[in-house]
Amino acid sequence: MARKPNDYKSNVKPIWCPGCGDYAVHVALMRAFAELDLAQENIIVASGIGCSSRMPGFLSTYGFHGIHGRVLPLATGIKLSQPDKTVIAVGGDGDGLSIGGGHFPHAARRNIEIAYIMMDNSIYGMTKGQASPTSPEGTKQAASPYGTVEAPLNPILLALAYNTSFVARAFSGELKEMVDIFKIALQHPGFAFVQVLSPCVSFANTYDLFREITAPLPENHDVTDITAAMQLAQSQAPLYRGIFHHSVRPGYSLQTTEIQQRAPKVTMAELMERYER
Amino acid sequence: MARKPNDYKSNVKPIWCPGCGDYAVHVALMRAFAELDLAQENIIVASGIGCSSRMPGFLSTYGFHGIHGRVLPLATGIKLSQPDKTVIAVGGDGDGLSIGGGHFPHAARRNIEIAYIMMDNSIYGMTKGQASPTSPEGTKQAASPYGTVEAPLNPILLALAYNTSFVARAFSGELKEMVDIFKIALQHPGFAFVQVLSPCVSFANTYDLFREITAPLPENHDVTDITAAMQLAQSQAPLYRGIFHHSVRPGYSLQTTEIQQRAPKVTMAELMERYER
Amino acid sequence: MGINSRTVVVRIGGEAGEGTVTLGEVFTRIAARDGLEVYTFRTYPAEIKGGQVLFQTRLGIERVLSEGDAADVLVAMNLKGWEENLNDFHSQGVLIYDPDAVPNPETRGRQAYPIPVTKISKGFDFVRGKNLVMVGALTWIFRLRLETARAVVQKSMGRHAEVLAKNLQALEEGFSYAQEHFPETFSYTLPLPEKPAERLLLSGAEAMALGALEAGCRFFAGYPITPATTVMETMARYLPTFGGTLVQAEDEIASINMAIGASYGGMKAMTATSGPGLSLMIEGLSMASMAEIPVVVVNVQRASPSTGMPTKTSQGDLFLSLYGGHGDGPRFVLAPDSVKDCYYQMINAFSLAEHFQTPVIVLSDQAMASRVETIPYPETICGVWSECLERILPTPEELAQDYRRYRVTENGLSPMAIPGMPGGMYMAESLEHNEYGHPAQSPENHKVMMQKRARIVETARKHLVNWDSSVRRWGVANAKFGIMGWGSTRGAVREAMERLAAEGVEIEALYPHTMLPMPDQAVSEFLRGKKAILVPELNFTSQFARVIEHRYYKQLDARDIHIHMLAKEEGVPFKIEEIYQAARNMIQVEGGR
Amino acid sequence: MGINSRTVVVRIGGEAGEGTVTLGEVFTRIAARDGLEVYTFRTYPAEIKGGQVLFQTRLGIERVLSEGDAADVLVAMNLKGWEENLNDFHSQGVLIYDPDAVPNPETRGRQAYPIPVTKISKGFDFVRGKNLVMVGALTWIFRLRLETARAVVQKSMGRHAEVLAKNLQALEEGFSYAQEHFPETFSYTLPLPEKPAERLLLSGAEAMALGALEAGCRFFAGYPITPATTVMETMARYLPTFGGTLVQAEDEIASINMAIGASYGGMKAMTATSGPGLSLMIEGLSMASMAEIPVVVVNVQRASPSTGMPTKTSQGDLFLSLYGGHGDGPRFVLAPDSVKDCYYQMINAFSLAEHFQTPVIVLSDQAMASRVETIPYPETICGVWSECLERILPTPEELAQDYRRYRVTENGLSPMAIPGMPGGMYMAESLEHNEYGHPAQSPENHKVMMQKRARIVETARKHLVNWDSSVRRWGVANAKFGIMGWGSTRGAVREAMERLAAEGVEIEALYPHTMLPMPDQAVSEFLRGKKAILVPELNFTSQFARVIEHRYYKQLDARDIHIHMLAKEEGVPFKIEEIYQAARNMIQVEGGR
Ligand SMILES: Cc1ncc(C[n+]2csc(CCOP(=O)(O)OP(=O)(O)O)c2C)c(N)n1
Ligand SMILES: Cc1ncc(C[n+]2csc(CCOP(=O)(O)OP(=O)(O)O)c2C)c(N)n1
Ligand code: SF4
Ligand code: SF4
Ligand SMILES: [Mg+2]
Ligand SMILES: [Mg+2]
Repeated sequence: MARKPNDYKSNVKPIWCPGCGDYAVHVALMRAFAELDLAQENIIVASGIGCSSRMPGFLSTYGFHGIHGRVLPLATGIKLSQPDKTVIAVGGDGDGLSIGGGHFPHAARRNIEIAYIMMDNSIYGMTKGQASPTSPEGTKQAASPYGTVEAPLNPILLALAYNTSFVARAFSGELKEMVDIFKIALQHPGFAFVQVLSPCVSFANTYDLFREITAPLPENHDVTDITAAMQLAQSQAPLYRGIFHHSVRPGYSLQTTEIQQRAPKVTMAELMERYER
Repeated sequence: MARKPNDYKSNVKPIWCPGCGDYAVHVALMRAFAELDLAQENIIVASGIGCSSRMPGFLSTYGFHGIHGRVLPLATGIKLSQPDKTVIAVGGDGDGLSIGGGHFPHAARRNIEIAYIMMDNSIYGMTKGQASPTSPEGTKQAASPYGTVEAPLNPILLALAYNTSFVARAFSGELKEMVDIFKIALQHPGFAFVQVLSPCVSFANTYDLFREITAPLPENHDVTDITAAMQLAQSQAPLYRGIFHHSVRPGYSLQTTEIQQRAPKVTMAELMERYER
Repeated sequence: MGINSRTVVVRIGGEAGEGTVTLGEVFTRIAARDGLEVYTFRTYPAEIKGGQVLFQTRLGIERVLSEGDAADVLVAMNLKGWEENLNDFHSQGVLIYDPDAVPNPETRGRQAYPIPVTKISKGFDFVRGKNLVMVGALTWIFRLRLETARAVVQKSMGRHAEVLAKNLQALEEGFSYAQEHFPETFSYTLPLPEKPAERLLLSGAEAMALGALEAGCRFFAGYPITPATTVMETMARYLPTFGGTLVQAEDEIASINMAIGASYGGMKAMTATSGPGLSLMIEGLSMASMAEIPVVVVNVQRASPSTGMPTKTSQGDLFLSLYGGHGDGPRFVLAPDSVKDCYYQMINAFSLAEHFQTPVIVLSDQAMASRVETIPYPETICGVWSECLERILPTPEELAQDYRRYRVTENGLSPMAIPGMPGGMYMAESLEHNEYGHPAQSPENHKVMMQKRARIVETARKHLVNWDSSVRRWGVANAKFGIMGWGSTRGAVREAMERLAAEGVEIEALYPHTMLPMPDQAVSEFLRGKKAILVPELNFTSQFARVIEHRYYKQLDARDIHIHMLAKEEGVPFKIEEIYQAARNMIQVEGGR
Repeated sequence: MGINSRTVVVRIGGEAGEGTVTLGEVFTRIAARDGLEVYTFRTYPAEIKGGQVLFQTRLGIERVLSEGDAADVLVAMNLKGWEENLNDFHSQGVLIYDPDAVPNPETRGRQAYPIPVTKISKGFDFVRGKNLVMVGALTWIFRLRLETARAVVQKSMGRHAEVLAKNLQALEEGFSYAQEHFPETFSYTLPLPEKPAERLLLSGAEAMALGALEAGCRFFAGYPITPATTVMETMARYLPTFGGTLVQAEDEIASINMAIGASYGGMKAMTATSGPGLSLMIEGLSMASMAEIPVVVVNVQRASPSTGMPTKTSQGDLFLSLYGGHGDGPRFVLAPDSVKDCYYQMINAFSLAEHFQTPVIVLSDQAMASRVETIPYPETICGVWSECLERILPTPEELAQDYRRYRVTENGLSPMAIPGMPGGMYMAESLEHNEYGHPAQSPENHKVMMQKRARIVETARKHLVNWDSSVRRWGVANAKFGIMGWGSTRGAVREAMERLAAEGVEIEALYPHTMLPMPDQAVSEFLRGKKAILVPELNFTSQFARVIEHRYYKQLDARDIHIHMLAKEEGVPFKIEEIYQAARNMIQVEGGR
């Protein structure tokens, strides 16, 4: 029963601008699903709010279009209730690093078994172009007419510092590579973070820039070497694509299941007895 | 007009448990103030909620005991309204890394000129002992009777990944060193982060442990070398004390002041004219 | 016999760091084991550890309804414990004290039992054990069984063999000393039953956790906050034993979103918090309303606004619970009125949440959550106190063709698919959406969907008419004077009413358990024929009284029923006396008697 | 002359990606420059860019009060723009259209002006310029000045010289084409004034920003959210020119905490958000109440619950604004009722916040924030519409000895020291505290401090009685029938009332601007002698009507005044017709006429 990418497409037409980087992510996701031959009913895609967060609506899987910045706790709850399903969290750089930035370290340290795909366009697309945490210093937009003065955050470096067990960067201009990364991320038995450079053609078109400055990680990069990964993550030119870090430690839902097994079994009646006077 | 440490003490008796690491931070702060000869009215100490966050009440400076986890935005607002004052943010590991963890990267990337002193006791003291984001894996407390399964966060590594311009670790068992670090942090023209290992004697007494495993950073450590700092930050034994990173780039209030100078001066009447039909 | 033959208020004052709370807890447990009913109350000092503390336990031979007012028996472990409680000490009370800490107390004619606990404990080199010495003495004085006391100490302090031995010794030294020096019968002794009835000894917080487990809750995400942490800690211990999962989340926003996620995934899910945390959950609650996801939020109220007084009680979050949300979304609010009711209302909460696919807030408060009560063993649950409703799942036929998650139905309820169900794939949506869950923004669609969601509450309102537990009514049927309240104040109200009844005053009370939707029929019936209603509550602006005024003003005005607000926001529960006086006052003002 | 000689509703329908909004905006600006009054309205398609859009501009010779109902003039740039608006197109209206996009429209007797904008723009190889061709044509048809049109295009599209030249050419081609083909006078032409009165052309969001600047606001922290972002963007441009600071915060929680911090530091500070963001600010607002810190929060309401419909309007956050907070803390809520009023109420907001050291929520909505209106040039501000109150600072004497930040005073206000003031060092405290700001948890202290904070609102209530701007009342004085509303619905109500007046119906309206505290005196006076009151509002549960019922039920019932709720939650503003019909209906039901 081989599934085809289009089997995962919903009948809702994407609202994205023509040329938006998020289309590539949509296609890559569907291809990864098909290549892994996942049943639609066993996939759950959760999101926050933003252009990128509209993703679940364009897929025929289970989905949850939640509130701004809360995709990781939402997806964590979903995974813990359905540990055998493939749970994917998607969202934007604003969603995940600004309002939702507080959840990222905790999803990572729990090592909850979800793939987190951040479509990073270095801008707030949905609200019509304001600087995001990854916008370069000096970004001029209506809300920052004199240019931003904040240093941008580096999502890969953050993920590494958070002890994320799978850390990768993809680019909407490199579809095949993205599919391959997604396939590994979806199968990773822990928290898998993928930053996708997904340009916003309307407010911050970086396609040409990224075509120029991105490059695959050095072939000899050891994905278990955290320090090497941190060093490569700091490089801006070339801006590396590929898998920065990949290691395995027990995931959160696995460990909570183990706790359930370890915990003494009691009935409600026995439990009540403990509280008898 | 030499000021003495006790000049900065309020007449409110600390509510801390006898032996709490926070007493040392209190003393170190007052000594740093005195040695820098700062006028009380020119110091503002803001905090969140927690045992450690009670600090402002025990000082005779200006203070703001805010809400849980929001000390950094609160202190940012304070600094921007009073750029020439010494603004200090204090709080706990729960306050700053759990509920408030989303604000840390942004204060750092703004490089707002405040000193942020995190009294890290690897526990929630105020709420009577629950695991915090820095608690070691396997921590058993009433809320985690089967032991925690989350990997602890490393505040120094986080601060470095966030591009914090001053990053240091002190220990309540090393008072003199802490005073010296505070003095530099208070004078740093940017965001200065100090993690203080400040044991909670009631719920997680780590005094002996830290006396054993902490050590000063290697003398030859280059505080401008981020990668070296990241490597040293990952060491758990020895757990290094001292200044991991120190660099200078323009602070946020400085830059907003520059924007004010750059912005064309207009009167309200002139501004109205722009909107005339 | 004492003044009130059925209950005795025992208050213990001392330094928290010196085991005063343990003293109270162990003594309470011994009394309960020996068959007495108990109801505790304690204060929390400002210091993190140590500081002056007051522990009160009220013992009774029938179920105890409130912590009581003045102390009958005052146990002073230090000078403050004596001085601070003098004003609230029954004139015919009994003082039991450590003469080394409280030299020559002026008891104004009250009986006094000096027990030199410091000296005794020093005597065998175990000063820390002076609290246990006092427990021993109290065991004798109250004529409780030494055997019981030994068993309780063994159970609750039996971690280290050596310390346990010392503690047992302390207990027995105290018992012997008292037995020797005070052989005469004690005026406040309560008769012990032959065979104690089956009872649980529970705090309100524990009762909520047990109720949730009984209801089938299998997911809890929470963030520590006084005074709600005990709910989480109890769930933490037991959830895994039932195959459930507890997450200590990074904050309250994460907590509610995790719970909503788990619920979407098919688990019965909850969180528990207090005021500041509830404020942070408002956005998440609004999403649950919009996406129609069941979720239960326990809110243990504490004195506010802002950080306020975390260890002090209040009922100040009613408005926030009823009205706190951007836009108009469906929601339920429940208010248990006793430790026992905490258990049952949690079961109700899950029934409502699951069946109506709607968030439910359950309002407890600091006093009710932290006090310990003996309560009857819960028996049959479904059909008696609670009704166990379940989530409506789509049928195979519905899944097979054109499944619409948000189908517009007459009663507002649409079957909810669970991930894993083939054919059920849908998107839960926080944007306004059409029947399929696809975003839609036409005026017509918004109108239809707002109406659909509102119908959920109306359907529930109709359903609840048959729920006994949605309201509690007692007292003299159709009396002219009434008391309407909610939540933990009920015990004090009941006792005040007993006093009034004893004096021949006819009065009747109504306590709704579902505050949203209001049991309108029950309230209207109650109001019929009333002349005046006293509304006691622990907040500043009389929130509940205002809700009543607002909701029933036509009836109130048509029949000229007067509302008497009794608002108290001081961080402490009502005294029986306060309710009694206010009721008396109302009756007088209204020309009743 | 058209049907309504004083105003013309011009509606433009087309693809957003094809410059339809620019078309509307530029045309509006030209009309305004030539001295007409304008009032716009637009819809937002679901697509991020592109999608079908409707832009409406109503032109008038006097101040325009609402966006109007049916289109008088329909400009159809594509087929949808024709088809979708047919139902809402005046039977004697005029169609102006692109014959290449809308072939042979069935106008049912309406006049039609085909302008082949596609063809014309293709003609000089600038298809993108077809919207400007239409602007040119409209300029001629409405007999606006070509010179003005040129100036406007120059100003608003003058970034690149080359594109500007093309656009100017498009404008002129359109103008010439229309001049040549449609020389006859146009039935909807409005006479242009000789010398236009001084007017500002502002959106409601811009008016709020300018009002804040005028009030002396020097700090803004905010997080982007539709439809409040424009407030932030306007502040971003101008704050620095006044030495102020704007921070784009990481979220709404940070925004409110930064604003509170800056205010503590002595700056007038604000934030702006919409429903979901307000929900996230509730905890911070509660802190501002407790610590007595001035702060202004603009909430631009949008259709809810949850993410809802971000670009659609609503008045659904009244309950959240009034009651959303754990515990009882002081707060003010203001509701401007027009773009002009947005400006003045922001000045009032800062007066209240600063002087009373209390958070203030100002409620606007999507429709009012994004529409553009011509408004009279603001003149003297203090003493006319607004009163400029300032923060009470401690005197040198107060600072010199025993300064108590939270001194318990009769009016509840305590002088607030600013960091840097020697002697003023105090701790702002979110815990309950004593006069010095030190944490305190005795019942007595809590009671005293709750009362102190509540007195702040009462002091303000007394003060506001003299504020003209705290309420707006108009219509036939003491008429039997009334309309009570709030916020942006006022324009439609005014127009409906004009229609009723023209038909001889006596009716009077009241719009409070301060929703908390309610101007009780003004409301009571208004209610006196009324028989029935219509309460129109854009939410589902009639939130304002319920507030009125609740607050004035005694008066309502005593005088048998009936409340007629008119709730609409569809994401769009009221039509004049809807208000008119509802009023008519009320009058009929009530036996008025
Ligand atoms: C609580 C809350 N605050 C703000 C918003 C408004 N908002 C919607 S999307 C968005 C940012 C979108 O940026 P990003 O996450 O980078 O997604 P993108 O649109 O760029 O894909 C914001 C601020 C909201 N919906 N909810
Ligand atoms: C919104 C909110 N959630 C929860 C709390 C309860 N709370 C108070 S202090 C605290 C944690 C304290 O831990 P930490 O910040 O590490 O400080 P410590 O007491 O250890 O110094 C918590 C969870 C609160 N006050 N407000
Ligand atoms: S605005 Fe940007 S991010 Fe959003 S859909 Fe358009 S191109 Fe994509
Ligand atoms: S509980 Fe721990 S952190 Fe808090 S005061 Fe006591 S020792 Fe210090
Ligand atoms: Mg983005
Ligand atoms: Mg801590």
